Amino acid sequence: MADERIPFATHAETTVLGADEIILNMGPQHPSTHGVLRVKLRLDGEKVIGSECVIGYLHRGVEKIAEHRSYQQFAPYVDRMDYVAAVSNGLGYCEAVEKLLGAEAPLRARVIRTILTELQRIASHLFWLGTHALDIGALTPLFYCLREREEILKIFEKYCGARLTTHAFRIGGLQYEAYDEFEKDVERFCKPFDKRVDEYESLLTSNRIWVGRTKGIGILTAKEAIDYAASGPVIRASGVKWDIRKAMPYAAYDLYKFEIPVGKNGDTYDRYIVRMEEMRQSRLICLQAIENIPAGPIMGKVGKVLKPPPGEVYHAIEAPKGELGYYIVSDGTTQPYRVRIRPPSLINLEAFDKMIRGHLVADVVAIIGTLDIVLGEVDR
Amino acid sequence: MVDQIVFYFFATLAVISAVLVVTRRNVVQSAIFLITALLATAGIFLQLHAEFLFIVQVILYAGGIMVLFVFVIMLINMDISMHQVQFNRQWWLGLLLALVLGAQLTIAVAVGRAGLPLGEPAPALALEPSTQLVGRVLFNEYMLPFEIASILLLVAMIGAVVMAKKKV
Amino acid sequence: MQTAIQTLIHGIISIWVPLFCALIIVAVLPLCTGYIVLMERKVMADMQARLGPMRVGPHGLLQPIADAVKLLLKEDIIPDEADKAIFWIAPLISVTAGMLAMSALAIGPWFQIADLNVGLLFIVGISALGIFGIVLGGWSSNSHYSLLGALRSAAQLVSYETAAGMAIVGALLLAGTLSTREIIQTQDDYGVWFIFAAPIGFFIYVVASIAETNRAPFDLPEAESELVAGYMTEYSGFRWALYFLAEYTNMVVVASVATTLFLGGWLRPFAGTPAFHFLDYFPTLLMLVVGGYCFYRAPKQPVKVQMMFMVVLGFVFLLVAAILAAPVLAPAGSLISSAMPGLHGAFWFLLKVGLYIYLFMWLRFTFPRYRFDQLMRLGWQFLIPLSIVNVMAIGVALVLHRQWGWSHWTAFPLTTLATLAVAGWLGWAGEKKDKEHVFVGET
Amino acid sequence: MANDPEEKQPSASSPSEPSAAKPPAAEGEAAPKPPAAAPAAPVPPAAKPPAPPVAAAKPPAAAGPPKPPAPPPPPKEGPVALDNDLVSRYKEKFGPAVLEAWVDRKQAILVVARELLVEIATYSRDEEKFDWLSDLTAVDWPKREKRFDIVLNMYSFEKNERLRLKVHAGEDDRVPSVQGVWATANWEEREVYDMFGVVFEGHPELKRILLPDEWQGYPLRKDYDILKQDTAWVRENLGIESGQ
Repeated sequence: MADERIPFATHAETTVLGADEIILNMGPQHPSTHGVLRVKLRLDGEKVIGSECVIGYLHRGVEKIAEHRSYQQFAPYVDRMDYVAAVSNGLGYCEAVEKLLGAEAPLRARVIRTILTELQRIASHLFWLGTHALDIGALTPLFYCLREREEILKIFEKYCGARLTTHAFRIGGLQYEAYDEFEKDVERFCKPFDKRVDEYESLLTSNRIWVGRTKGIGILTAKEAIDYAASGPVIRASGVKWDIRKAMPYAAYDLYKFEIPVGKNGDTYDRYIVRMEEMRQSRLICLQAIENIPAGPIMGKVGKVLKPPPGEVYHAIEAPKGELGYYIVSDGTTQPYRVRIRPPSLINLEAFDKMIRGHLVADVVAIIGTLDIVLGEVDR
Repeated sequence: MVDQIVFYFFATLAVISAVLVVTRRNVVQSAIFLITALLATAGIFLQLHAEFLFIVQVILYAGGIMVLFVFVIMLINMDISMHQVQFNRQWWLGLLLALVLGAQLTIAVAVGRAGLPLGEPAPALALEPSTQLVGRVLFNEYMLPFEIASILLLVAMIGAVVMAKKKV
Repeated sequence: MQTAIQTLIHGIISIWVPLFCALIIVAVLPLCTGYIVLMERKVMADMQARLGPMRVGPHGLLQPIADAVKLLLKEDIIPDEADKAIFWIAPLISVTAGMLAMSALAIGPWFQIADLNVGLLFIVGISALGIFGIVLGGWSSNSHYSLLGALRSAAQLVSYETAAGMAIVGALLLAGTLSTREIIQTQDDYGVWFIFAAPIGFFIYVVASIAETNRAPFDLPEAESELVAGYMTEYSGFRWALYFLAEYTNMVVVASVATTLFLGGWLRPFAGTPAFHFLDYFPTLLMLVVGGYCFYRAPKQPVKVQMMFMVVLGFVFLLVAAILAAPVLAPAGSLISSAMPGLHGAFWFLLKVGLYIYLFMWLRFTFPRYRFDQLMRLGWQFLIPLSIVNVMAIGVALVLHRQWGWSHWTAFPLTTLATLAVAGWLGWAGEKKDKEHVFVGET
Repeated sequence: MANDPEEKQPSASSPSEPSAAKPPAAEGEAAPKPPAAAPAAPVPPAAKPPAPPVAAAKPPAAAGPPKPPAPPPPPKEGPVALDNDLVSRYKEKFGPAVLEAWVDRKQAILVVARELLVEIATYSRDEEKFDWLSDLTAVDWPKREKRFDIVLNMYSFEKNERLRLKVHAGEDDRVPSVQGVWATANWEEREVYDMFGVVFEGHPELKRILLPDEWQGYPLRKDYDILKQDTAWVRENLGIESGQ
């Protein structure tokens, strides 16, 4: 009878009267950890005093597979990493290999790539907003976001036949020509979209409870953000004005005008505002791009068998989650010698332990949501 | 006739659950039996049409104090307190004392029976609705004791807050 | 002979009618709960640009029956190490507390189980017992999550009960009596509902009642994202349905208390003024419209049997419309017209309760969830002081009106403004303190 | 490894001479190259100075190391010696520790000594303003005597430039951890340890990050076959016999 009836957490250092420090296991199967992330929270009552992230449940060894596939064969694997933003993964990989080859996609291909990547960014942010609001308790935004996201997925399906893991791009350019009413579809989506974003903002931005649950939660100062190499909306919300699309333009981003939203004090609310503004900017890019998609070939002179000269390249793009980098070493054969993928979700997650200290359990959920992590990319 | 049945039902319920409160090993079950005992006495008040007393008993005891009891029980790490030394081996001494006390009570009532102004028990329905009655009496004749009691409670509350404050 | 009939009727009225009403409550309430759940899912779907349950029966009308059957058939798991006895009794306590509280309520002038002269106090007291069901249920299922959920909900219920209690006291000052029937009577005599006399009391009661029934945005105890399902985590099958029934019964109880106390119970809006007597036709009109809609939708149903179902439903509504129309159209003074208050009273009461529950649902789908400490701070530092001030303000207004002869229209609005000012100050102070609290991350 | 060995011989013979003795053409070509980061893309001459081994002159007769290859494929770019002011600042600050410097696909690469990695890292973060460590990873060259390349990709907000530091490490060399310089290196070093088995000196808690803690073997090494698995762990924890 002795102690198998301990009603409190497992192996917690509980003293006689009540518990001093409880270890609460969140995940790997938990409604709000955005995938198979397991967090061991050390709690003092409700307040979090420490945490340890256990990852690797979704590790598929993508980098090992890369060394046994040819450059073209590896492209579909890249979509499976950040399965919420597959198109931008593909863009990153294809451009990295093109840099390795010293080749370049024709202008028409680059413009279409930019449009699809920006649409994917909007879709990824919509999915983030829906799940993030759902974690904090607002049930309605999820369905509005999914309704808009559905429109984008329809465009992807029309373009390349797949909704989620699209494998839309090829090394050197595009496989498929833009279907004929491509511009009309994109315009039909983008035109009313900013009123839709206003709709979400009317639900959340000035909502007292939403502000109460997000302002001042999970603060990451600019210095810490740089030290923890956060990237994407996480670092911009901390006040660092840096976006790879502006700093080192790739694809056709240098042709279009758009601003980079920057937050002030790096809390959950600022990250929310930054991402909402980013959606609006992406819409502007798409509208500018579909005005004139230049004519011309969609596939560069790259040839069937790709044998990049030996050497290495590191190419990074601004994925919705942050800087998605590809470090590819080639040894002159048709198979990459080493492919290293810099996962923005994993590196943003490093700052998680610092951000949740001193908060309550309910905030942990909000902070996981605001980091916008996808476990496929964290575990690779 | 129905009144008799109802009364005896509540009375036996109260007695049984009172005994069970003491004999149960599991502290939560004894708490539940304590609640049933209190509710049974409340039932008897209701049966006597003293509605105000009934609802005060329910709110105060069952709704207020017992919630506190159950709250504290949940916080205590139950199974460790299980091992504390149980001194219920002297239950026979307890029983003896109880019997002695019972005897004294019955004797006192029997002797004093003549002296007590126990008039004919008023029929139940004759009583005026008790809430207004209690209210009027409480705030007219017994104004002062009411104020003293409220100040006492206030002091107790502030004391509790101060004690808890240190820990937070 | 006369007296024999008299005693017979008296016997019937005093014993059998309440018994009959009690039977209705126990039988009809689970069905009502099912249809409230359906209404909630439909309203939620409507707010989220989707359709909600459409498959079971026309427009999902048979969904509650399907849910009930599913819950009955579901396997009823009792976690090992759980305290079987308490695990079994906890949901029962919750449900009985909910249903018992219904007994003192007056649905219409006829339909009331017991007219206690401590009516309202009885309801508040009994529904307070519901806490035991939650607390014991959470504790006895011996899992960490449900224990945390149980602790949280107990703390939440206890603190918001005080706020709700004080808000009720505010309104009782106006009514001067505790019995539900007399409260509505005084509102009828004054000709004004207490919501207009004590609007802040009504606001406090709305917020407190949402928190008391664990509804969003205060649904901390079973906040899916953190504690999985709070105290209900380990319950499944019919036991879980009992908790669900208890939650919705509490919602109905709280809505009826609000209607009785603030929205003039079974009184028709502008009951007194003859100019608005055309409102008597409103119930029949509403029923006709709903019946018409059923007929309109009938041919559109995919399956023949659903079409039949809709047609039958249309007729039911038409029948109800006829019943409600009869007392209005019948010549005054005849037996039928005497049924006027009973039928129409029940209609208006249920309409108000329905609107109040709709307000619950509306808030649930627009607001995110409060964090536990914010919820506690709102309860203790904003609502309870405000409700105490509200009670004092109404006391002052009554003194002004009765002793110093101020008219209604000056005394009450003045005090309401005073309480509003206090509310503003409390809110501002809370906000300021929130600011300092904001940078908790630094610790 | 489709490299044909004989083509490698001629170039392998030149590793011993210092890189300065490169054919003048390369020299001329490299010198006027604009600052490292964004040089115009002159097609550098194919001759690439092979990365000379750090310490002893590697016996040229070794089995034709398939190291970043020297075969001069005619038109394509390949790594080319780099000699701009950035490299010179590093050289004059750390002298011999900066072993090589070359440009590959318009990206500057510095190969540095393993011992001074932390100093060089702090220097590049503070003086050179490379305050953002975008990536830390490793590449396994089993044939080479110092088989692992630890690669640090850095980025500077101010100069909007990227720089790559490379360190050669042998099988059981202990690489100093840069976790003190950039806090982000913590999990990346744990991943390199998890996948390659490189031990980082001074890392607060160096344990596996993706694979289970008791897993034997380091998957991303070249000799770790793709179908190979720690069957002991799999049998014990998952209870399935076959690897797949």
